[in-house]
Amino acid sequence: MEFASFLLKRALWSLLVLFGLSIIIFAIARGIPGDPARISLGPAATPEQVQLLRDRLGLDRPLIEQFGLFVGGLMQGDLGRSLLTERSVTADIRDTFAATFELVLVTITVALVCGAPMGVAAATWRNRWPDHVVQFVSIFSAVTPTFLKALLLQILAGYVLHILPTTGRLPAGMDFSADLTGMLLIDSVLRGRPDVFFEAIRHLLLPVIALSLASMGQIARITRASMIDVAGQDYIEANRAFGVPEHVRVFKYALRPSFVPPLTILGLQFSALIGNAFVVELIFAWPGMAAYGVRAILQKDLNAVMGVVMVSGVFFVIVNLVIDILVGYVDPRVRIRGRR
Amino acid sequence: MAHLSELAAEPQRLSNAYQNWYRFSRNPSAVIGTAIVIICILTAIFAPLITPYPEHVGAVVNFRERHLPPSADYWFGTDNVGRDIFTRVVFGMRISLLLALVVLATAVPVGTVLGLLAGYYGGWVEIVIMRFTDIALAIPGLVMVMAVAAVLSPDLLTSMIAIAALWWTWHARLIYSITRQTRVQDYIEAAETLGASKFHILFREILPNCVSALAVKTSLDAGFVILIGSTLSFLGLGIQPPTPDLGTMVASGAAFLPSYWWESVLPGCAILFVSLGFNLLGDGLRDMFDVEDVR
Amino acid sequence: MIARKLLASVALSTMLTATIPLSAWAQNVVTMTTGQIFRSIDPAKVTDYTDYMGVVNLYDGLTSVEPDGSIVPALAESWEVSPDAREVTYKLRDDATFSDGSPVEAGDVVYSVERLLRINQGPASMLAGVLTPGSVTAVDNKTVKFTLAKNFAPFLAVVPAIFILNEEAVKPHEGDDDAQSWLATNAAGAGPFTLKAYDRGTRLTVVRNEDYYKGFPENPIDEVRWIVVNDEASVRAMGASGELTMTGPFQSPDTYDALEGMGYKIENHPTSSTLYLKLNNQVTPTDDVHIRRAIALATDYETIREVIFPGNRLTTPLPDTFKQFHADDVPEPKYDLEAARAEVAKSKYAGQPISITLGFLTGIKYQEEISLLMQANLEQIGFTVTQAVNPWNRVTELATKVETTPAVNQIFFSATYPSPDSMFHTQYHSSAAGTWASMEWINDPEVDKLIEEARGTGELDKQIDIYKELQHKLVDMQSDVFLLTQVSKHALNKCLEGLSIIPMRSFGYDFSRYSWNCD
Amino acid sequence: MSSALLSVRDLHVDFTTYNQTHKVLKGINLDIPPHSQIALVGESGSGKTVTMKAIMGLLRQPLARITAGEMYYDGRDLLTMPDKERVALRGTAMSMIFQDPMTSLNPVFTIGDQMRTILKYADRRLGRTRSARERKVRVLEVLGQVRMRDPERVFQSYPIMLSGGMRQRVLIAMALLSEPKLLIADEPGTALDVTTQAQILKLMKDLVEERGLALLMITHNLGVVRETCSYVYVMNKGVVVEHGSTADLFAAPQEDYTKALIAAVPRLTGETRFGTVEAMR
Repeated sequence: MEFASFLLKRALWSLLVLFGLSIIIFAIARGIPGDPARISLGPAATPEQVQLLRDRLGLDRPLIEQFGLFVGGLMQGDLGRSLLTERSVTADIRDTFAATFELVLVTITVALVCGAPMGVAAATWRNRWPDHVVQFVSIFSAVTPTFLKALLLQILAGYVLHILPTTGRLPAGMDFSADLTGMLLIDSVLRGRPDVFFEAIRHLLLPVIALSLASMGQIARITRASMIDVAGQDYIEANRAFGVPEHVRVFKYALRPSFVPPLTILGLQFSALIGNAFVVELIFAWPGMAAYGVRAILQKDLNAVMGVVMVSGVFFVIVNLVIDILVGYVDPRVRIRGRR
Repeated sequence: MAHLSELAAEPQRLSNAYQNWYRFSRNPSAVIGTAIVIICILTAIFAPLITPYPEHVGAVVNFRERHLPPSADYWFGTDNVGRDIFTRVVFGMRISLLLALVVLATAVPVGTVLGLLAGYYGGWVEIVIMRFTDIALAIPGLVMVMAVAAVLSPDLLTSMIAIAALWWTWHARLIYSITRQTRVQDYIEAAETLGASKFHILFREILPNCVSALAVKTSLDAGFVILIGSTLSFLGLGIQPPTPDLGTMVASGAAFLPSYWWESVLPGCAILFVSLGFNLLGDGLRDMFDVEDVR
Repeated sequence: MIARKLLASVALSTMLTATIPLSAWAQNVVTMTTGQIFRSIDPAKVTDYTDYMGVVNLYDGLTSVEPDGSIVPALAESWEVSPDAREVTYKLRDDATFSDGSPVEAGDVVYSVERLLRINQGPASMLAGVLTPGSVTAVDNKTVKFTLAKNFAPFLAVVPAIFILNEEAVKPHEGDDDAQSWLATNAAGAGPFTLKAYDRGTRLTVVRNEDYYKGFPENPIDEVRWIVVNDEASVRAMGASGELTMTGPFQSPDTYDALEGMGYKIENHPTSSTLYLKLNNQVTPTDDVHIRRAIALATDYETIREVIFPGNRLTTPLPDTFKQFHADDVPEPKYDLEAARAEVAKSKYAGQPISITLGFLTGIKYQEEISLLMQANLEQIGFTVTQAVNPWNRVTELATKVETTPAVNQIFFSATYPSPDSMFHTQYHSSAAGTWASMEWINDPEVDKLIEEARGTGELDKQIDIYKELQHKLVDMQSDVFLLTQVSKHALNKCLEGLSIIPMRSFGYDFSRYSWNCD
Repeated sequence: MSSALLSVRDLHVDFTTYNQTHKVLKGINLDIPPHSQIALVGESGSGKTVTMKAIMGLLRQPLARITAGEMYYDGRDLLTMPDKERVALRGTAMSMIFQDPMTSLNPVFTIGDQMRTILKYADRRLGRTRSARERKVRVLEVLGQVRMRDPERVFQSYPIMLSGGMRQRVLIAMALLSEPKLLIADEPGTALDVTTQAQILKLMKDLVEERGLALLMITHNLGVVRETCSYVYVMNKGVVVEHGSTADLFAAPQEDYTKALIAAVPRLTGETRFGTVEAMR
């Protein structure tokens, strides 16, 4: 019951955030110098075409009405046409999102699956070599620009050592279309194509490493700090005094509260993750939404830029909602207080 | 929690300044971080004096000496038009530091004041400010900055504005939570009862409590801002050529990887170096002040 | 724990060392990189170099173009021009078929042209004012007649850009947008290849249409895969792994060197693509001819051609690949800073600080290098220089107004059809002003008159005279700095033969001309 | 060898930090007879908590080291017995009530989960077998004994859902789960307001008396001692400076230190926190 109302509260909050996001995007879209209709139609457009779009977007109407139209369009999934591809932005994003989703999802998983144990190891062997290694790795992965990591990995693994493919999701000649979920790892399993699965993983390896290192380091650091913090808490000491064995103390009573801060951090990190996905996708020619977004940004494809920002925002909000639910599940304090 | 700390026989109580200095000097990350930051700042300030070819900052072309590897003449080698990369890296560092300085000089005061107000007054002030920061924090920042930089004309100033416009929210949130904890302390109540002005309470009583957390956060942030700035310029949303910019240098040097690796790797290492400095400093300060995990 | 780690590392190393399974199922596969995305594969919407690369393989036109610029039969086996040059009648080949096997008929031609005019994008711009709805009629099943609305000498040269759609195949998908959505991801043409996979941002793959009516050379190419790769390092990495068969012509010199080292052959072909510094003739300080001449004299042509961007010399607006039209008597431009200073002294801006903006494209290495070189030289003759780097869209936007067009713009221009008219009308006629190709803003009635005269006459000798006069005039005005004509460089697998440059769009990448000659 | 349930003889404990050794306990002697209520009084840093931890076997090795002394529980030598037996005593024969109800309960598990786990391992050590259901019955029973109005609800609650007083009762219930003979209470209730603290002390006193347990109360508050305990040990700087029956000690304190403690009684109750804050500024 209390969990349900917590979920409801979080969901409503997410909606509010999305509303705020749409205001900001609208402000940017309308605040730019120049005529949005002209910009989104491109230089080849005739004055009549421009006027037609001005009418459709209601650019001559009061701002508040324009905002209504804008949000109405968003709700119907209408993000306008892309100047670059001359298709609807919604269709473009639909085609590219799965690739980004797969990349980001694998990255988060890798960051968590590697980062958390690294943190636990560092906390367990505090001030010994595993700790030093983890600290070193996490500091350096946090301060190295993602594009540098991506470039170096690409050069090293792809060019110098020739061991991994450096671009795309699959080899050029591979005959496979991910038409079920759009995610190669899943579709290849569903279609019984181990060769595709294998290639998909090989192609994912470099981008995922480049993208996950920073989050992994952060998660390891936070897990370490939080393990150490929890281990010193009175309730762990109390368990000891009541004769609860060490393995139960560590793996049941200490581990669970220790996971709250890293999860929370993951939610915040996700923002940077999406941003860095833009760079990584570009470098590895990953056919995702972020690469589409960068091209749109560089070419000033206004509608596409706004669409990509909006979709990243929605993606971000949903991931954070999921994380909220996880945190709420792990930590009753959160769901009872209702906020992190 | 009193148990263990109670046991350690307290060392001679030292004067605060000395104690801080002692803890600082015993903290390797703080010391290394400070050293790096100072080196960077000094090189940035004295860039024209210490660089061998200060004129290479502008439009100098020397196609006979393009793509030279690092040597005694050109410590970091030369780029695709024959300019000294070391000189350009040092000047690029200047731009990066300037970016961090401007962004933080805008975002920190704004965030601090709003955080103080929200934390102290509560009520609708808190609702308006904190809900706004919540929304702002719930938006993928880098993506937003890219979008803003893109629709406006891409240059350094736009990037700065775009980053600062989002950055203050982090500080507001931090100051807000500290203010909330401090507000209920007895001495604040005492000051209120004695009729101290709001200004006095906010800036003389509460603000000093935030200083250590603020120092940690600002230092860590300087590193992040530099990273974000370099990412923007890597994507071509930064400063216009020929002015040197580290991110742009990495991007343009990347075309010559791996044969002329120095053209992208060394500027990349410079970014790493600066942001490492600020991060270590921030970490060190965090350990020193023993503030809770400030992100 | 340790056991698991060991297992993981074994798994990882097998994954790392496994080689990419080579495509055993297709015999001759060409993998070509391109730096730009395929915006469209709809023949009514294609505009740029990359777009045309796709459609020339998927579709055929009535006629085609040879490397020397001559127009040759394709779907049409012959054509006749009426004495007043207002009517052109094409006779279709009896054996011409679409890739689905159905015959190509006059109705398909009418449908394709009408659709092109309705959508009014891409190739339609070349036909503006020349063809109107109803201009094309089917005389019989295999004969079509084009009636021109006005005299347009280059018409025959434009026709290869009109690709013929299979009306029957398109109709069911017409919807309310002339099948634009359907043709955005499908092809229905008579070309030598059919569409296999298309992802606009990343790749386009086509496979051979074995029943192609024109047939193929021996050892034909069975499959072509274009991969969109944005950076040089990736191109080289693909070369190193052997994935790459052929690069595009826009890689950096270092990449070609590197690929040559890996065993690729490098082919150099002169082209009619030209690189200009377009000088805005209406803003300060380039409104003064002396300043324009000073800039031309401050240009280090040799360094640009030899170090920065491989090219041949360009002396007039027209590349000398248009042999008979080229004014050979115009002297080669010189790099002479002293003379440049003298020109500045003669200008109305003499003695004042002169600031100037150099525009070039975001992310194009050679343009950045040229711009830096120009800045260095211009600063020596006393200019204050600002660089304006802009993405392509922004450039096209800036070009729409004379006051937003930078004083100096680096523009790369290729003939869109094999006629000097393509070079002159698009760039210098006042009615074409406001586009990226005409950033000079010349607006000179005499120039306009000459261009129109050449268009209106059917006599070759007269055309030659007019075009030579035009070249002298423009060189005299120093409308632009004429930097170079591109020597296009490609790195190719040693087995791949058939690359030739055709003075129309990217017609040279029609892979039915290529063959794989290794054993 | 006395008849005491617990006796401590000449206990020395050293702490080593940063290569410096501090003598924290310098020869403590302490006797806790069965069914008696004993107080161990002293300021922060006097060593009373270390004494308690030494008794419970909770000192962190190698940071803290027992350098000399003996400890007997029910006639068995605590310092020489095998670790396993020593651990077996914890929570069963001797049990502890923690000081701070806000931090001594794991925030992310229910009260029932935590108490059942404690009971499960206590049972295992004592060789008892009980089904999960039986353990729940026992937990509910103990929660009832600490006068929880709705034990079932408390069982399913997370700590955050309970008031400070209720949480303190849960801590007491935890200590009583396996019916120990010796109960050690570490400053019980100091984190609570005065009224609740009084209730808790009353509850504890009643429980101890009902069951005839021995109680060792660790506190700095002599006011608490007067109401709860019959015998007092006063500690200062790692040694017991004075001990005697509560009545005697209050009537005629011998040491200046004890006198000062007694003089401070009224002020020490409930107002300590203000002092702490003042000191911190």
